[in-house]
Amino acid sequence: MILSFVLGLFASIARSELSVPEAAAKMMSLYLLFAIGFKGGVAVAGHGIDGHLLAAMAGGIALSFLLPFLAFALLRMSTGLSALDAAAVAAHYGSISIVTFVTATSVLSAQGIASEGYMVAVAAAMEAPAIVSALWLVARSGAGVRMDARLWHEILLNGSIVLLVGAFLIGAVTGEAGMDRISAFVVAPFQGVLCLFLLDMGLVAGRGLRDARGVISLGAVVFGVVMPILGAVAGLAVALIIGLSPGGAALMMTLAASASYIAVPAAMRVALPEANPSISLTLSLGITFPFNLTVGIPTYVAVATAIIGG
Amino acid sequence: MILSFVLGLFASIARSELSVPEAAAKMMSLYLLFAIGFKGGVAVAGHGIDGHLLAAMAGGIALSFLLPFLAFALLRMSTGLSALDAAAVAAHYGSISIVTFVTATSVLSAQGIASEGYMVAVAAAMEAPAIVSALWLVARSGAGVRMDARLWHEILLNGSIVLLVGAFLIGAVTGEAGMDRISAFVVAPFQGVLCLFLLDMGLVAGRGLRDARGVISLGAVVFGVVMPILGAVAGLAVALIIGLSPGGAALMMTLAASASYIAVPAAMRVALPEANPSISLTLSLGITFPFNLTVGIPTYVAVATAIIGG
Amino acid sequence: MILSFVLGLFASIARSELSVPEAAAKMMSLYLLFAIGFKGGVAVAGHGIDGHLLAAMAGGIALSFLLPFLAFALLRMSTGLSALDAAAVAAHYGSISIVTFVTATSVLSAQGIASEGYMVAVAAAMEAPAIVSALWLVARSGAGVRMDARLWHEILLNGSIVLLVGAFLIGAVTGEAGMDRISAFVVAPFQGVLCLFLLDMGLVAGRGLRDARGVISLGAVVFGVVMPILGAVAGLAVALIIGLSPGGAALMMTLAASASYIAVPAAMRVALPEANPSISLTLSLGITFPFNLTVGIPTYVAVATAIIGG
Amino acid sequence: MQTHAAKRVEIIIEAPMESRLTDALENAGVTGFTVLPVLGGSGRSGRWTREGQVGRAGMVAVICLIRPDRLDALLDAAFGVVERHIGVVSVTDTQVVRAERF
Amino acid sequence: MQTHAAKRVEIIIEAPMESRLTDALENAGVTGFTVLPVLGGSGRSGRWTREGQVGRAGMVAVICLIRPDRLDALLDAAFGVVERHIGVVSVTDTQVVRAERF
Amino acid sequence: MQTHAAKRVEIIIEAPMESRLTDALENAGVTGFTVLPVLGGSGRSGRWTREGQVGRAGMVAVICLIRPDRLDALLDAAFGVVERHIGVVSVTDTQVVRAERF
Ligand SMILES: Nc1ncnc2c1ncn2[C@@H]1O[C@H](COP(=O)(O)O)[C@@H](O)[C@H]1O
Ligand SMILES: Nc1ncnc2c1ncn2[C@@H]1O[C@H](COP(=O)(O)O)[C@@H](O)[C@H]1O
Ligand SMILES: Nc1ncnc2c1ncn2[C@@H]1O[C@H](COP(=O)(O)O)[C@@H](O)[C@H]1O
Ligand code: NA
Ligand code: NA
Ligand code: NA
Repeated sequence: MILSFVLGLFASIARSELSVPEAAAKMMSLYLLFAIGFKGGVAVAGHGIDGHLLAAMAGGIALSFLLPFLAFALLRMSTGLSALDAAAVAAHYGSISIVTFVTATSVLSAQGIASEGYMVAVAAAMEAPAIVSALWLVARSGAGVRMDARLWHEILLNGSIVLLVGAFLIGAVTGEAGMDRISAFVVAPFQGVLCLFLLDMGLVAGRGLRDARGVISLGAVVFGVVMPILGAVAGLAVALIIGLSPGGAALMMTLAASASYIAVPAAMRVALPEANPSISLTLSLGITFPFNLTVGIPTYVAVATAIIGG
Repeated sequence: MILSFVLGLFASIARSELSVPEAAAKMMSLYLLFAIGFKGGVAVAGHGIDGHLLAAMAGGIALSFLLPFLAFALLRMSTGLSALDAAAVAAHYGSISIVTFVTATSVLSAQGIASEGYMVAVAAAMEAPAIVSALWLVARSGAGVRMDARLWHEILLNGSIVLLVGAFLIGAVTGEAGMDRISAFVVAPFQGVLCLFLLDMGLVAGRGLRDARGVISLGAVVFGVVMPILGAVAGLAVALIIGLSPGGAALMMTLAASASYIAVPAAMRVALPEANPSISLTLSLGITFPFNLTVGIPTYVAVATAIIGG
Repeated sequence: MILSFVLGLFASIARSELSVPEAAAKMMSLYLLFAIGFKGGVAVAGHGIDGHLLAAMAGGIALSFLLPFLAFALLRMSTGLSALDAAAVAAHYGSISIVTFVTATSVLSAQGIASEGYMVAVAAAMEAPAIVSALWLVARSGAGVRMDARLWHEILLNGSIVLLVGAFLIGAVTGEAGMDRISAFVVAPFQGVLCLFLLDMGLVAGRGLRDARGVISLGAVVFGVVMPILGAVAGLAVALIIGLSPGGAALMMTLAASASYIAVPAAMRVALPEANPSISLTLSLGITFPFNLTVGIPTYVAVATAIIGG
Repeated sequence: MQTHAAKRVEIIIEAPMESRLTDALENAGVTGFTVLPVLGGSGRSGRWTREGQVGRAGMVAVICLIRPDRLDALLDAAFGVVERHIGVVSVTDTQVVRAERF
Repeated sequence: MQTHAAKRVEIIIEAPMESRLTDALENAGVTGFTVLPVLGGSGRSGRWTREGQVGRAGMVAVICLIRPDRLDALLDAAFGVVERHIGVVSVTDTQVVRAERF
Repeated sequence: MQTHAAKRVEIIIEAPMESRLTDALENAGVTGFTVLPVLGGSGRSGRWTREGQVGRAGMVAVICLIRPDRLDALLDAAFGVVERHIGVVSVTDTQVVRAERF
């Protein structure tokens, strides 16, 4: 799985013309969102909603609100980024990457570690709050923010949130019966589609890295590795407070450690058009995403199981 | 399954930017056509062609020829549509929607009700005749019709007919042996692909509904619900005359009740360019398709099994 | 399987507007490359690399280098093609068609005949050498060749080579454990995806044939059938020298008999822009590909098992 | 670099009419054209988009570069096809290199 | 064939701004436009391509044909949206048939 | 609204040549361009379409807006690449807003 990503990364850094069509990449991401949401919903239907759901949602939202402040402070200290660019990057790091999350769930299931089905809903809830914090940081620094009801609407009903939550609800409503009918679709080929999708992500990340030499300072690269670690620590703290299972804690760490590369970039283009999009994307997709995939997730899982106990 | 459609409908009415790429939607529809045609062919290879095949084809073709007259009369009575627009809509309702048909087959198989494999061929045969009737209605009313050999060729060899019939023949030739080799492809993921495709149909239908406020009168909306019911009744009558099984009768009802949204719209654009395409599409995709999916199909199945007996 | 191809061929010759979106066709080809490469790698991981790997690679590369000379001579004798066009066609026939290879592997596995997993790597190695020979033939005839380091880089790291070799390595590294996790993706739906892909190939080939009436002389058509037979004989000779299994020999024959229609065409457009691309493509895709699919592969398998023994 | 006066004709037309238009162009002796995909648009018949569509819905843009003296033949041929249909036709003065190709 | 002077406005804009632009156009009374997909490009903010992307990354090209006297209203409306954004706007003299449509 | 004279260069070229063309443009100092997909077309080398294709078949359209005084440098650079290849190049007078960007 990780190897697919590495293959993609290699191919694009070696300037191979291997590429996945945009429509195919979107289709795979729709499939992954649908499958992961549905499976989360079925799990909730099976085990019932334990009392921790609301606490986990609240914890996730709090993380998404607060992590941008940490990211912003780090960036302003360690890089020469303007307040505007730093805030845009901070929004990405407060929000989450759903592919990183999906990869973590599949690492967990490969190791036979259970996790709370509702973590899918927590993931959806963590997409947007970071944007508020980032815009507040920008507004405070005096720059113009283009934020209106319409953009809120776009953010809260963005495709991945709607599909994830919708599939979650469908899974929760149809439960095991629904799962029986479509498990050949959402379970069996899941790993394989994820492989191909990570191959594509590797291609995109590699291209970003290649094009971004010069845009990114050393300080920024360090940030791209340190920030997920700090995020994971914060995520672990929240998980311990809430009392999540080891699997759930590993997922919460992963969410906090991951950085958005779909929803937040589009929102930033509308709200902060003067921020340079390639800085955020290179950091989130070129540094933090590979870091989480290769080093991060295994570590988060190991730490979570070690601390909370199998 | 229906829930996926509802999710799509909700997402697009709520103006979420969730969307399925055109290429992905086309791919899924190719898959569904291939799979349903192939399965129909294998069923025929297994059970042999009973004497009813020709009767069913003839019955389906007759329905497709005649239903447009009913639809046209209803529309002229209950709406203010011009003869041209009414005829264009009528062509849609005489023809069939293959997705509605596919959904009905999957509802049947979920309930363990068998049906005649050759109904796939009947579906293919019912696509085109309605166009003739509609054009005759227009020509009679004196308007100019652009109908030539080339358009006939396009209609009779349109993509879905060719793929459906071709896959049916392949299935009939290879039989169970062929099925064994590709059942992991045409059977296992079928339900799941159908879910995602219905999600997309919900998105498209919702968008149509949203854009069509104002275009569609109340009378037209009523037509969009009443016409499939009348069509289903006609389909049931034909099924009884022919002596189809309960499953086959439910499918015949579904075919008669459904309205085209792919083949006929393209043909109408060429033959009747002055007809307003959004009226037909909104009715067929925005009203009748959701009606059939949610209320219609379960009712048709229930009625067919009740009358013909399990 | 073959029937799907025939269906596509029929549909496009009958000018049906059935068509597969470009993105979907690319996605299916990525899937097939990934799956076949991965399976080859897993097979190598299972059985170990026997001493024949290097010999088979060398044999394949030699075939790819030498077959263009044969093709060039035949073309110059039997057709009125210019040296430039003849060399461009020759490059296609020295190189390989991966879909033909994939189809052959699936025919073998349907008949329960084992083959060497590393034949996938041999296939990858045979893509490029023919281009060198063809360019040498052109340069010798005095025409201008646009060949630079960049084009070499593009050829050697072209998408299908990178994906095939990459997936092969991933398969070799993860072995059976990896296979267990994604076999529902790379094994189960393989035949079905291949069917749909061959349908698309049939559409493309049929369109090519239709458009190419007049471009192609009778001599060229004969070449398109004779050349794969000669190639297969050469491939058999090499397989006997190396001592491949019957399955491996059938694959080597298939590789030698097949003609490129992806990698070489793009390379020729850059290196030999004055060569007429539709001659090569019509021969390779419209004549040789269908010939191999329908008559060739079954014959190669039969001959290889007859001579080498089951 | 030497350039030559030409016309750039851009025809935005419904996808089901594409092959009829290009055949009419070829019959009128216009053998050079390029077809671009269209994502969506808006006009008197409302707004539309291609997303998620399955049929041959939507429109395409056909671009022809031609010698000025052949413009009328082209427009007549094109107009015979598009006349009763939705869509737009525009003609722009332009310059081409390699005039012998047009 | 009778043609009429018009303007062809081509606006290349970020995809997330598309709906804002088209709404602004419609508010300014411009109801005819066509949206073309864009594969990639290069500008002051670097090179980009759409391959393999998942989000609403990338740009689109919006083409409007309008009567010359309505150009200023269109440009004002469009500029209100694109002003702070990356992208380009160009205006070309052109001729249209069926002037009553514009 | 204030606009400035510019040239719109449209180059329709085989997809395998795209990166060579854009690199040549960048070497000639042209850093702004947009690449549009092409569905199909027709020319002296016959008719083609992209449907169902797998390789890097087909063509793309590259659009550059530039200041008139830089046109020759651009055409020289582009021509070095496209010279031996199929495809077309056209240059149209246009107006741009925000001239400082070009
Ligand atoms: N003024 C215009 N400028 C650009 N494209 C237009 C214009 N008017 C119409 N179109 C295109 O032509 C299609 C049909 O237009 P109409 O015939 O006005 O409904 C629209 O959906 C647009 O894609
Ligand atoms: N001179 C130009 N000609 C054509 N397209 C351009 C030009 N400049 C910018 N673009 C397009 O606009 C996008 C953003 O440009 P910029 O605002 O310069 O970063 C680029 O990626 C191109 O797609
Ligand atoms: N006159 C033209 N107008 C527009 N596009 C053209 C023209 N001539 C050629 N093309 C495009 O360039 C490609 C190659 O043309 P050619 O070099 O004439 O074979 C064609 O397939 C078209 O896409
Ligand atoms: Na985060
Ligand atoms: Na009907
Ligand atoms: Na060969």
